[in-house]
Order: sequence, then C-alpha cells, then structure tokens
Amino acid sequence: MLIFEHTTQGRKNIAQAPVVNGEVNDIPAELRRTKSAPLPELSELQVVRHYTRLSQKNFSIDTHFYPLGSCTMKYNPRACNSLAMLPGFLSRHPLAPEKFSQGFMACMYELQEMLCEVTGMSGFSLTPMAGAQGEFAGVAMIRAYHDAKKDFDRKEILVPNAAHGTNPATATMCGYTVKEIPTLDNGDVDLDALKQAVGPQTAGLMLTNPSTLGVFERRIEEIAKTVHQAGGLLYYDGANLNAILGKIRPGDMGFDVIHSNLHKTFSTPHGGGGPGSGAIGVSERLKPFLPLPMVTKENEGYRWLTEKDCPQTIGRLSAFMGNAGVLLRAYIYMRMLGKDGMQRVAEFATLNANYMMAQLKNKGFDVAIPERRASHEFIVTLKKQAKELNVTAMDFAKRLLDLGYHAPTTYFPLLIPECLLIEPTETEARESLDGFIEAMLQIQSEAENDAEFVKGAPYTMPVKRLDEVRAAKQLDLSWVNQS
Amino acid sequence: MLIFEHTTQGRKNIAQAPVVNGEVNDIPAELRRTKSAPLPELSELQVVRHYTRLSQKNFSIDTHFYPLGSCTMKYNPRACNSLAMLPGFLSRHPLAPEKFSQGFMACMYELQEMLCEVTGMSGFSLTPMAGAQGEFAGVAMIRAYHDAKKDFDRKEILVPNAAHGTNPATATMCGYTVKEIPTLDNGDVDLDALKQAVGPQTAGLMLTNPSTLGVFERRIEEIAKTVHQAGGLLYYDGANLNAILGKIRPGDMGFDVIHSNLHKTFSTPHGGGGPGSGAIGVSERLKPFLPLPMVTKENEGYRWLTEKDCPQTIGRLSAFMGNAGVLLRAYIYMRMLGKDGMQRVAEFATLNANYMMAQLKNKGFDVAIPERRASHEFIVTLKKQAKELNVTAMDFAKRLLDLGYHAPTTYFPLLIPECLLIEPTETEARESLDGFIEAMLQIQSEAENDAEFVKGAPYTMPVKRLDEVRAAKQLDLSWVNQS
Amino acid sequence: MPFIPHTEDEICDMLSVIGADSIEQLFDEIPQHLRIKSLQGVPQGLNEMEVSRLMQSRAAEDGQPVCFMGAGSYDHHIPAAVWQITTRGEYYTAYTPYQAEASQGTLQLIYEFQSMMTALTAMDVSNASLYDGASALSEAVLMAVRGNRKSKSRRILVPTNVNPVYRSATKSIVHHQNIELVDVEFDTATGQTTLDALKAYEGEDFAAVVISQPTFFGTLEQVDALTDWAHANGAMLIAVVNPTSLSLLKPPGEWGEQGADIACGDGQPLGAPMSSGGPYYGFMCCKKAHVRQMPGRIVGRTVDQDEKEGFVLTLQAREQHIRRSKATSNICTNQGLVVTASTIYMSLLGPQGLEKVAIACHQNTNQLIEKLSAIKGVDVLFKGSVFHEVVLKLNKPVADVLNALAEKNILGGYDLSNDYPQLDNALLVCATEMRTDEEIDRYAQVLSEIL
Amino acid sequence: MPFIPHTEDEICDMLSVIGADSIEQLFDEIPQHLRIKSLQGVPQGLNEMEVSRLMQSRAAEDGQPVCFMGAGSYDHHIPAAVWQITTRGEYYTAYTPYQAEASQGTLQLIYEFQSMMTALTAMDVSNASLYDGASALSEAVLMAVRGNRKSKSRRILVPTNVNPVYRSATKSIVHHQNIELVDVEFDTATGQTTLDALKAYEGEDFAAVVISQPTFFGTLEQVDALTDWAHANGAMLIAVVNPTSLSLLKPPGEWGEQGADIACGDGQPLGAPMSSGGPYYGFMCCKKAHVRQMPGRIVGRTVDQDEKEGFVLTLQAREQHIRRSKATSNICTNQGLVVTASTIYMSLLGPQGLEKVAIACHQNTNQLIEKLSAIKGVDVLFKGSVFHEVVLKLNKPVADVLNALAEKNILGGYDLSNDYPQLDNALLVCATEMRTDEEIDRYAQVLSEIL
Ligand SMILES: Cc1ncc(COP(=O)(O)O)c(C=O)c1O
Ligand SMILES: Cc1ncc(COP(=O)(O)O)c(C=O)c1O
Repeated sequence: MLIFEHTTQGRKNIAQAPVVNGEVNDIPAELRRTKSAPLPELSELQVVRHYTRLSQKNFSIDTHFYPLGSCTMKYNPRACNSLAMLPGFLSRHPLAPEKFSQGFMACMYELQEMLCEVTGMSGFSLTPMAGAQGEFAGVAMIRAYHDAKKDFDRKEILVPNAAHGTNPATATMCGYTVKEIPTLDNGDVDLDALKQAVGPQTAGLMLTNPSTLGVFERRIEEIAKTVHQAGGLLYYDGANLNAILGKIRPGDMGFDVIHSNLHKTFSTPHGGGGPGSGAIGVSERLKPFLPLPMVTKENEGYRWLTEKDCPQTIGRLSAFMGNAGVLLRAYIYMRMLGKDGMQRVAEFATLNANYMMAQLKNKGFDVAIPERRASHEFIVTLKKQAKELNVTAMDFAKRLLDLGYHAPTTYFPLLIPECLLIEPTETEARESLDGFIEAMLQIQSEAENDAEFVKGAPYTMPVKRLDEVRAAKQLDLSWVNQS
Repeated sequence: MLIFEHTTQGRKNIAQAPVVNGEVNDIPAELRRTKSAPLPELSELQVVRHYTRLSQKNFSIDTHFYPLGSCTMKYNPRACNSLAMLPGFLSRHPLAPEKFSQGFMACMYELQEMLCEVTGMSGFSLTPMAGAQGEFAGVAMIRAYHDAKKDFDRKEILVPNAAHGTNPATATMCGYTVKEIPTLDNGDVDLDALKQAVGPQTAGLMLTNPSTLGVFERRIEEIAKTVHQAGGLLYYDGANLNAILGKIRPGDMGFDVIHSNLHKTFSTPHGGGGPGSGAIGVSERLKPFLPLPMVTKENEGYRWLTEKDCPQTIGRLSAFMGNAGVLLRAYIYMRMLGKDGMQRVAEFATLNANYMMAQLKNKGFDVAIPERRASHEFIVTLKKQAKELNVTAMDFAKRLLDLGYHAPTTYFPLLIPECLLIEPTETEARESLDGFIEAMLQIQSEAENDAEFVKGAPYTMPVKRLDEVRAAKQLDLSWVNQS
Repeated sequence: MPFIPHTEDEICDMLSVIGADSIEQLFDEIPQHLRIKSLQGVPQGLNEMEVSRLMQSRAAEDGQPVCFMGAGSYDHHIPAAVWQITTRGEYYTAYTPYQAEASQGTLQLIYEFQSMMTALTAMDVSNASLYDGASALSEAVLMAVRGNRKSKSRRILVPTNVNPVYRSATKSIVHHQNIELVDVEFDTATGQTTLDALKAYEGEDFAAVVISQPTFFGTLEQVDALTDWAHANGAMLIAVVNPTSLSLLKPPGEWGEQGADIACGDGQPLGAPMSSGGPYYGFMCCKKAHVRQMPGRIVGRTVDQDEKEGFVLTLQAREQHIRRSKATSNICTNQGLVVTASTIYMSLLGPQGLEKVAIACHQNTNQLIEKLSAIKGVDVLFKGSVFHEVVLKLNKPVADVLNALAEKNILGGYDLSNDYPQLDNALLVCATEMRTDEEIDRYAQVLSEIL
Repeated sequence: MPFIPHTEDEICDMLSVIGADSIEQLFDEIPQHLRIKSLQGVPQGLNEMEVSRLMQSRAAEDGQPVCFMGAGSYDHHIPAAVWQITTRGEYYTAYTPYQAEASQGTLQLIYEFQSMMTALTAMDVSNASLYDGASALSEAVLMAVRGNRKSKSRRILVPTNVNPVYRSATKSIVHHQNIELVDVEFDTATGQTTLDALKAYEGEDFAAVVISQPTFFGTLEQVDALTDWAHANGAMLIAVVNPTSLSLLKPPGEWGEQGADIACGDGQPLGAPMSSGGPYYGFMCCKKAHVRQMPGRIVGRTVDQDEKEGFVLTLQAREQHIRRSKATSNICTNQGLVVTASTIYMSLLGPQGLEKVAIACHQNTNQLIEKLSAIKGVDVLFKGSVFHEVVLKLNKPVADVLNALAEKNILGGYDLSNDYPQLDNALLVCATEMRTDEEIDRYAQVLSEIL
C-alpha cells in the first residue's frame, strides 16, 4: 500500500509543526499557492511503520550477500556512519568561515593527500558527487588541457567496448565523439585496433583496469605509450580500485587522470542508489585544471582554494563542495584501514574472487576467460544453459533471490552473452561464498530437471517478476497525477 | 542459525580490539582464566547481518499493530530516543559531582514534579527499575509506615483476584501473606467480601483502577474508606494510568502510594522485555519512606537527597538511580505532550477501546462485561467459539499473527475464560482498528468453516507453533553447554 | 585486518582450491616493476575507539554557531525519525534497485518521492534525483536544449539573481556542448527580473529562460508574467525553486498560462542536514511531454505476473547503461539515501506541517528584518516582500562585520561582495523556523554593538 | 494533538458507532466530583524542535569530563554497530516475547545471550537479565536461601569489600524476608577477604557466602580457597563478578573444587553507556541443579510442529504471572534492550577482543598507578595486584582534591570516605581502555599541582 493510501484528510502531526503567529499577508495573492499540496497526511506512527516495513522489502549488504559485479558491495562500517553524523559535522554550514571549519577541513585535506598516495597522482579534488561526475571532471580537464595548448582538433575520445556506459556518455557531455575499441577474447584491449584508432584527433582514452571483464590489462604500459605518443591523455575509471589498492597505482601505470568511486573502494554506503563520490585525481600537468573547491594547507591552517588561486580550473560542479558526508565516511574508513589494511583489501578481494571462480569452474560452470586470473571480480557465462535448457542469466539471477543471495550483475559487460559479473569483495567470509556456490549448483540442477520452475522465479519475494514493458508503455510515475 | 554457528575459530575483528602492550604478568596464575571463553568469532559484517536479519523476525510497534492489553503498546517517539542518547547524557558517570550534573538533575527534578501533578501524590522517587520494583518499594513503604507506628501485627496484603501477578508476588517479597478478594461479574471488586476481609491484620490493599478487566472501579471511595478505616493503606498499581491521565488522579481517589509504569503510559519503549521504570509516588504520610536517590531543588540548584536527609527511607533499590535513560525518555515525552496532550491520551485511548468493543460486539463477538464502558482496554471472550467450534483464544491469537496483527493478551486476567484483553492505545489510527476487526471476522468465518485450519496457525511466521512442553522438559538453555 | 574475516586456515584452503601458493601469486599478471610494496604516505590504521576519538575532536573543534546563513543551504529542523529510519541497513546499504523484486522497498519509496515532488511542484512527473541544485539546473538546461521543439537555439536566458554558484556550475557543465548562458540583469530597486529586461531579447531565439523563485536575494519574481513571456517567445521555462517555499508560493506547474516546463532545485531543505554542503540532492520535475528527455532514474508502477502491484526502474533507454554515448545524461549513481530521508521528512510533516515551516521561516525572517533594519547603519537593499532571505546593506565592510559576529558565535550571513561587487557592503541573511526570538534579538544586539 | 491520528470526522463516526455523544461521555462511570479539569502543574506541550533545543542545552550543560571513575560504572568503548542495531524498531519497540512465533528475533537473541554468559562465567545456565548488579545480588541471596538444601539458615556472609551500594540495596530488599547479611571485614593490608576472617564463623550455619572478584577496591580475592571454605561449611557461594574481567580472570564456574553456585553482576561494562546509572542490567548464572530456583525469564530452544528449531520462554511456572504469590521473584519487565546491546557487543568483540579490553584496562590502570603513586602525597593503599581499579591514599581530604580536579575537567575517582570512614582520605580510581597515555599523564600532572 502506498503512503498516500494511508492518508486521512485533515490529519495533522503537530509535533512536527512549528508555531506560527497569524497569517501571511505581505505576499501578493498572485504569488501564493491556492490549494494545499496533495501530500500524505499521517501520524508519526503511521509514517514510521510504513517506512520501517517498506525497508524490509529490500536486500542490502546488512542483510544479504550481494556480489554485484563492478559495484563493490562491501561492509559499510557502522562507525563511519555515526562519526560522520556527529552534530558538529551535520550542523556545519557549507559557507561557514574557514576559521570555524578547521576540524572539517583537516579531514578533507588529509583525504586528498591519502587519495594522491594510493593512486599515485599529484593532486585531488573531492568535489565530484559520483563516478560519472568524476568522469565529467576528468574529461573536461583533458579538454581544458588541449584547449590550453590551443590544440583544438582533438575531438575524439577512445573507449574500449567493455567500458561502463558512463564513459561514452561522459565523453558526449564534454563535446567529444566516441570511438569504441574492441576487446580481445583474452580480455585485453585489442592493441592493434587501438594503434589504428589513435591519431591527431585523439583527445584521450578512458580505461578501466582491471577491466569490467575482471582481468588486469597486461599491456597497460604499451597502451599508455600509444596514446601519449599520439598526444592523447589517459583516463582511469577508478571504479575498480578495490582490485589493486596498495598493489599498483594508476599514476605509475601512466594514467593522467583518475576518478575514484569512494562509495565502492572506500566503503561509503550505496544508499539504494547514492549518494556517491567520484573524487578526481590528476598528474602534475593536469593540476591547474582541477575543479574547485579544494583544501590547501598553509602555515596558519587550512584554507579553500578559489578561482583566484586556480585561474585555469574547469570551475565548480556543485553548489558547495560535493558530498561532504560521503567524503567524511571515506576518510574515516581509510583511517581505520591504514596502510596495511588497504593492501589487504586488494589481496582478499582477489582471493575471494579467484576462489569463487575456481569453485564454480570446478563444478562445471563456464567462466568467461578461464585462462586468466580473476581480479576482484570475474564472469560466469550461461550461454550453454540458455541454449540447451532455455534458462538464461536472468533466470539464474531471479532464482538466486529466492535462495537468499542478491544476483550478480547481469548482462554487463555487453560483450559476454548471458553473463553474470560476480564480485564478492574482501569483507565476505568463505561461508557466504560457499553458500552462493551451493545455490548456483542447486539452480543448475533445477534447470536441468524443471526449467519452467526456474523461469518462474522468484517465488519468495514481495512480488514476482514485474512487467517492465507495461511500466514503460503505460507510464505511471506519480500517484498524484494518476488517481 | 545461531551466531555461534557462523563462528570460525581464530577469526578476529581487530577494529574492536584495543592495542595492548605485552603480557599480563602481575596477576597470579591461579587467579587467571586458562581457556578462552567459547564466545562467537565473527567479522563485523557477519554480526551486523546476523542481528539485522534476526530483528526482522520480530513484531513490534514500529512494524505492526500490537493491541496487547495491560501493556500499552503505543508509539515510541523517535525523538525521545535520539535526545535521551545525546552524548552528554550517555557519557555522564552516575557518580559525577552535582555541580557537573545540573542539566541532568533538572530533568529528573521536573519529572518528579510532573509525576506528582498527574497522579495527585506529594512525593515521587524515580529509582524503581520496573513496575514490579515500584510495587516492591510501595509495599515496603507500607510496611515501614506500620513499623514506624509500631503496628507490627499487620501481616496481610489484600489483592483482588483480577490483579496482575506482580501484585501478590511483591507482597510475598515484602514478607506479607496475600489474601485474594473476589471480583463481581460487573468487574467491580466484591465490596462485601472486602469488608469481611479487612481487619487489624490488614496492611493494605493493592488495586488497579481501571482494573485489568478494563473497567473503572466505581466504588473506589468506599473501598478506600473501608481499608483506611481498618488502618490499612491503599496501593495503586499504575500500569493502567493511560486510561485516566488528566481525568482523575489516584491521589484524589484516596490512594496512599502508586507506581507508574513509565514504559507504558509515558511511552518509553519496551525493548523486547525492558528496560522499564516503575517510578513510585506517595501521599504526604509516606513521604519519609521513599527510596533513594531523589533530587531536590535548593537555592543554588539541584542536589541529591541522601540517607542523612531521609533517615526513614526504605533505602536504595539499585546501584545508582535506576534506569536514567528510560526516565529521560519519559521526561521528553511528557514535555512534548504537555498538559493538554496528556488529557488527550486518556480521551483517545478510551475512544479507541470503546470503538473496537462496540464494533466487535456489533459483529457478534462476546465481550466480557458488555454493559460497562470500556476504559483504555476491554475483553473479548471466546468461550462460545471454544465450546462450539473447538477454536480457542490461543488459536485466534496465533491466526491473528498470520493476518499481520500482534495478538492481544491471552488468558489474562485469569477470571475470564478464553479471553483476549485488547488495548489499542491512543496512537493507533482508525485504519488499524478496522483492520484488526476485519481480521477477527475473517478468523471467525475460518473457524466456522475449517476449525483445523485455524488451529494450525500461524503459517507465515518464521516458525509454526512451538513445543513448549519439550522446551521445559528437555531443557536447552545454552548453546555452549549443549554442544 | 579490519573487516576481513579470513583465518589462516581458510586462506590456505582457498588457495589450494585456486591452485596458488600464495595470495601474492594472484597478482602475477601485473608487471612486476610496476608493483608497489606499501603505501608510505598513509598512516597506520586506527581501531574504532581511536578513530572515534579523532573524529569527535575534529567535530567539536568547529563549534556550532547560531546560523543566520542561507545562500543555498538551510538550517531546518529534521524530525528524529527521518535519519533513524533512513540509516536502517536495508536502505543505507542497498545498491541501486536493479533487481526489482529484491528492492521493492527502495523502488516504492522512490515512486512515493516522485509523487510528492509532483504534488509540491504541481508538475506532471519527477525523476528520482540528480546530484544537487546546481547540477539539476545544468541538466535542466541540457534537457531544454534537447527538448525544445520550437527552438534550435543553444542559448539560455539566465537572470543574475539566480544563485551565482548554480550559474557558474551550470556554465562549467554545459559550455562543452556549445551552450551559452546569457545574463539578464536584475532590477536594482527590487532585485527582480523585469519584463523590461527581457524585452531587450524579444525576437531572438532562446531554448529556455531560467527563473528562480525566490531569487538568490530572497525576493519574489513575477512568475506569471515571466513564464508567459518565455512561452510567447518560443522558449521553455525552467523554474529553480526552493521546495520549502512551495507550500506558501505558487507552484511552478501553475506559473502563467501553461506552467513551467521544467522545475528543479535543491532538496536539502526537505530533511537533509547542512552537513558542510552535502549530500543533498537535486530534484527535477517536468511536463509529461518531456519525460523522455529527462535525465536520471525514474521509477514506474506496474504489475507482476499475478497482476500484483509493483515498482521498477523504467524508461531506462534514456540512460547511459543502455544508450551509452547517446544517453540523456551520464548520471548513474544519484542521491538515493537523501531522497529516502526527504520522503520520510515530507510524510512526517504533511501538507500542514510543511506550510507551517514555510510560514515560520517567513515570519522569523520578517522579524529579523524588523530588528536589524532598526539598527543605524543597516538598510534593506531591495523593495518588496521576501520569502526567508533578505539582502541588507551595511555601513561597514561585510567581511569585518561577519568576523566580529563569528567571535560571538553568530554565523551572520553571506557576504555578497564577491559575487555582486556592484552591491556595496551587501549581506544576505536568513532566519528559518529554527531561530528563536532570543536568538534574533541577540543578533540585533550584537550587530548594533559592532556597527 | 501529538501522536494522536484522529480527525474530527473520524471522532464523530467512532462516537456514533459507540452510541456516545462525546468523548467526555465515555468517562461517565467515573464519579464526577473526583474528576479534574486540567493538569495545572504540567507545562504546555513542546513540539519536537522545541524539546530538542531544550534537551540539547541540558545535555551540553554538564560537560564531558575525562573519566577516571569506576565504582560500578565503567567508561568503555562501545562499537557504533551496537546501538545502531539495538535501536532498530523491531528490537526497540517490541514487547516481552509472549507470542513466540512473532518474536523469534528477540527470543533467539536472548538464547544467544544466555549462551554467551555461560561461556564467560563457565556456569551452566543463565537467565535473561535482572535489573542491575545490585538487584541481581539481592535476587541471588534470595535464591540461595530458597535453594540451599544443606542449610535452613537465613544468614549470608558478605565481605565489606563487596560494592557498598550492592550491600545496602540487597539489605533493603531481603530484610523483609528476615534474611540477615553478616559483614565480614576485609584485611586492612590487602583489601582481601581472608580465610582467617571467615574462620571466625566456622561451625555456624549460613545459606551462602558472597565473594566479589574483583572487590570494590579493585583488588583480587583468593577465590579458590574462599569457595572451598564456603562449600566445606555447607554454604552456597555467590560470585559477584565484573564481566569485563572474566576474559582475564578465572571464571566463577571454575572457582575452587566445585565452582561457584551462583554468579551475578552488572552487565553495564558489556556495551551499555554509563548514562547516569542506567539502564544497565543484572546478569545471573547458576548451576543447572538450581535452575528452577532462578528468578527472571529464561529462554529455551525447542522445535515447532515441523521439527524446525525455535525459541520460547520456558520454565514460566517459576514466574509471577503463573505462580503469583509463590513465584521465585516478582520480576516481570527486565532489561531486554540492554541485553540486546550486550549480545551484539560480545559478538563484535569476540573472545580475543574482550580479552584485549580486559588487558588494556589492566595495563592502563597499572600505568595510572605508576604515574600517580610517584606523586608526593599519594600512596597505594592495598598490597597486591588489581584488575582495573585501585585505592589511593591522599595526603589531603579527597573531596577537595576531586573538586579541584573537576575544575580541570577531570573526573578524578570515587571518594571512599562515606562508605569506609575508617580509610582515611581514600580515593578509588579506574582507567579503562578508553584512557590514553596523554590523559593519564595529564591527570598526574594536574594532581601533582593540586597536592
Ligand atoms: C566501471 C564503472 N565506471 C563508472 C561507474 C559510474 O559511477 P557512478 O555510479 O558513481 O556515477 C561505475 C558504477 O556505477 C562503474 O562500475
Ligand atoms: C497491571 C500491571 N501491573 C504490574 C505490572 C508489572 O510491571 P513491570 O512489568 O514493569 O514490572 C504490569 C506489566 O507487566 C501490569 O500490566
């Protein structure tokens, strides 16, 4: 039942209504609202009950193993939440004077510094509010760099066809055209194709490494050389930093710019769709272009860098400084991990992924690139099952829900048919991994015995499979304008 | 699965382990533990996931209508929780000097004063940690009063047979014998029997008004006179204050001592079994005997009353001052309600109860005392259903769970066969009441058509009906000592 | 190893299943010479007790001044229930609801959020959020350029009384696509955008006109006339609105003859703490006709195989994961958790509660104006009524005054001199429902001592 | 009307179903002359914003001194997860699990709690909690008197080094049943209960001997010898223990030849904030033979109709709602929510974490002793090792010293002069794992300036 359907007209929750004195009569009638907004009218208890019960209809890290590839669903420490929500942080106005912001600014400054260290970059700006906005900032800096050199003819961004959708979409937003580079069967970028593609029109290449196929790009140095020699810059999509944290740094691989999805690698919660943070780091030559604001440290303390300090900045991307609360959570998490803890992230994320891959392979599942090491994630392809049993990756995914496991990412990357992209993360115990493998085996045997049963899944969720076609055709996007 | 069953030996959650330097070698070996305790060994994620999922197996006010008679399951405002848990309150050591406790003590003092006002008593002590301990304090004061008057022969406490079990149990703990007074069919105390029972051996009478039968004792003044004339004192079991808040005061009815279950009337959460608070109030003549500590106000501020101030006190009942956090929640709730809000509590608790009683009566259910007004609760008796359909109050209760309603109190008070004691509270909307009534009708029709089906309920809970006999016979009370 | 559950035995077992000798070996595809041994610049890890101590002292360091500053972030009361429910693990630690059947909690909540936003704005449809108010405006501009069938122009008229950071962020974002923001100066007497100012552009082609209600100065625009002007000139009307104000002011869906085409703004006032600037969220509503041009996620109501009601992400063909380089926007992760908070906030307040908040803000600000403008050296800069912010003109440099106020634990407002050098010694102040009479009096008292 | 959802229309409807003209009429059975019209002494209601302001200022008023005080309440680190999960509505707002099928969350948790307590104490069984440490001791005394088959005595030997408030509360509670607590003086050199002191009572009949480990002075008792003495003399042994210490010290189940009969104490150190004294919880464990004498709720594991594992309240025949005046205790509501927190706390720390907490407390206290006793005018009063508290002898009146420390934001410890007038200028101090080296140094520094 919708919250609107619990409404009784005229019900008031007066504990939440401030005291007002008399009428408003200094605002002209033609500027006033005439009918009150058709919002729900409930008691506090009703609201609390509705949203508490609704929450129970979600899978989440706190309730289920959630091996969603490319999304890094790891444990979100509860301490990060409570400490980032200390009253002093919550009540700080974003434009409060620097003198009264040194505690907060110290955290941001140290976060910038730690991110430089773990990525091997020279400067970091924390302002982008998600990965995609980080990408935007990165590509905009690439453009600003070429523009500053009066190199106006570079109109193309190269993107491997395995790339996340935000990469090409970002390039477009920055005014570039996109050229896709094919991927070899072994998961590496097709270097020959890349060499053919680069040229004076190349502004840069956007790459994820390890790629979304879950393998490390072994010829990264050659790729970097190829792009750099053509005058282009190298962009690192840092969504997958979990795989390499403390093992190898994008800066050392030759990347010029990187965004890091702090909501993945640094464990800020996904919140059912956000907020995230796509902090952006650059090599020396791109530093002048970083988006504002940033924090700098001077003798007396911390201060904000402004357009005066950074005349070449690509500017501001948000009203204030981005998702400060998310940044605090990432900062706290990094301080808890420390230098050793960070290395272990990559080690155990990789151990878990390779273990699951090995087990599933042993039990008869096809993995996409069996001869390679998995990084922090790997791909199972159910092409065989789809063909022979008519049971697809989607069917496996839905049935997994019944067995208490969130489905892996399905049908991404687009190159691999009927794929499940599986990312266990380092914070899951072997018990979860084994349980998931058991569930896959159970579904396989169900599929062999009764394919229709699997295709009818899920059976135990609040709803069965939903009609997406109808959703898109008979648009029903608001209760208010529907009823 | 038990938390112990997720254990892997040797697993450590180092984020929660303080740094220690070297070994402990100044404690003699014979005083040391030799084997480490067989506690569970888990990661934080495992613990969070286990207890988050476990919580979802509970009904609660935040998720379900919970009309548990005599328990006053009303909305627990979330503000009371967050404000009582402000760091300043949480980190205050109970023995901190008064000078550094004025903020906290002001709350406690004002709470004492407000409780005096709403009950019509002259003094209040907040120390009892639940209703039963409040009762203990009250009866101990009755005894101290008689003892102070050298009246050592009063060895008996009178208790109506409808009384809550804590009443007779308390009397025993205070060294009294208990005599039960019968209740008339109309719910009132059998005054004739009472008159026969009182005498020089009577220390006092414990009474709940409205009684646990959900009706107001109309001859309360005569009862008071009867007991007082015999030299006994009157104890008010204030569990049911919700019914009369701001309408009539126990002090005005002639009671000498009252405990108030703050966790009922004043909405501190029940927490799956506590903590509660049984603050205790007295008339002038019992004031010297109140348990310590209490707060008093003097020119310079607030201070604790000690044994020096109160030489006749019955003493201390707890290590410090009782459930301070519960007291803060009650204080905040009272301040939010204010004088008008409190009166409305009784009004709407009574309206809801009478409405449900009328509807259920209209739809063919038998109520225990149909000719009387319900107070904040009322009783349905399923004697007819038990006899004719072999479907008992227990069966109705279990089936209600399937339909999304917590069962009312069953088989209490003991006088009414096959009873459901229903207390909706003032914070439930009509929607909940109607839904419950619908559910009762559905079960009635199920019972008529297929009694076995109802007797097999619940079907949708994490478990079906549990074997209580086996639980008591084959005692399994600890995983550690079982496996 | 914080948050890593593996024991030595398990590691051995798992490696043997993999057929590797060591964890180190799992990295053998990475060129050895690129490997690093450790992260020198990162300090040693802290346990939870230690990091708590650190963060508590950092949070305490900055104090909690009494806030008379607005300028895009507002100090409202947030019911305790809002974040206690929002941070429940099931909301807090879920991902984007890609598996609809296992995400009905989040999906239904977003559908309810969309419904509430359409209720508040009187628009047809809403998306599930954008990053913040500034990014919402930039997406609205991009959307208008894509969506305006009557105009091929890439120019947008933007009054300078629109939040200056929104304008500069929008410029940073849209200029790559050769979109030009054309400044329209405000009237110096009223702070408003006048029809006269617009008339200068009559006959030219613009994709859209942006109108902020209230303006950055707190003043109120003649929204009907401005909207009708835009439509008469073939431009779409983008409304930038403060959601708190919408219980009191005419909603953008009702502006002029046809209503605004797109309404956007920052959702912070609806349940998000000021929190140093984020996370907030951008909201965006539009007319139904434009829904396929809308950026961001959208949830639709549908049915399952048994015809039972349920909710899914819909119109995904607009989005980057399907449409890639041709998507309406690159946005992927949005501000879901803050939307959760906001939905609970709106439900708890209800229409009457929200209206009272708006009125209380307005009344407190009027009171603040009365008290402050009574001080010698303080004048109200613009004629006309305001919502909950106002520009004062001081007889001293604002920066000095603000410093002096800060010494007395008062966050006195926003100094306009950087953004509007033409306005001498101008200070933007705000009083929400949180400010008490005593606090307002004290501000006046302290200010009168400073001036 | 805060928290009341009824609209005028609903009220009318409902009254007409009831057949009453007004709500007032529903109270017509109450004698009119007893009715009150309003509650004069209660202030007007505050909305949530107002009450938040009030409580925030009250909470801030008392400051947050650095805590070196123990004496029954200890300043431990509590992982953030503990209360975030504990205050989930499903735990926080549930009642006692009377409907087992709809309360498996709480019931399983209590079973796990009972298991953990038996693990920690090495006893056979545990109940689901009593109110606090003091009430647990009083219940233990009552239980021993009921349960000791070898003795009909109503006398209990209680050393005076047991927490003085526990002793006085126990006396308040048990004396009505003619139970007598007999003081056993501690050894003035060591603070311990000696066998010699007990020997004075040899041959007399006692229901039980109480032994506190550590003692109120922080010192350690010779638990094996004392336990064996009690058993040899037909008395039961009641252990009062600090649960934090149990990871380091021999658990009561292993004291002497046969172990303690009952172990009790206060659960506060395991995840409950100091919080002005409560809510904490009393725990109680015992030998299996005594389980039917145990007060309070107990959860048992059983199976459902399908043989599926499940949990129920069991042995209810001991309790007041069944046995009424013959119940083992009048306790009904206990401290369930704090037990929830504690269970999560123990799970998060695990055996190693708990042991490290115990060791860190011990080491910090040793360090504190070293630093403070180096100051002229400070001596350690008792010989021998301590757990995490120690008695210091000062050369000045303790009250004055504590006041001076308080001025410097240090909560310096507990003044023993009221409870033990025979100990001159004695101060009980404590350093948990929360105290840093800097804080300990600063305490020493400030104290040396005061003395
Ligand atoms: C590989 C990759 N790149 C980019 C993104 C975009 O990040 P965001 O969703 O934070 O915008 C994601 C995640 O969604 C991703 O997995
Ligand atoms: C009528 C009545 N009296 C006394 C009590 C005992 O209160 P408590 O459970 O807080 O000890 C209760 C509640 O359980 C009750 O309903």
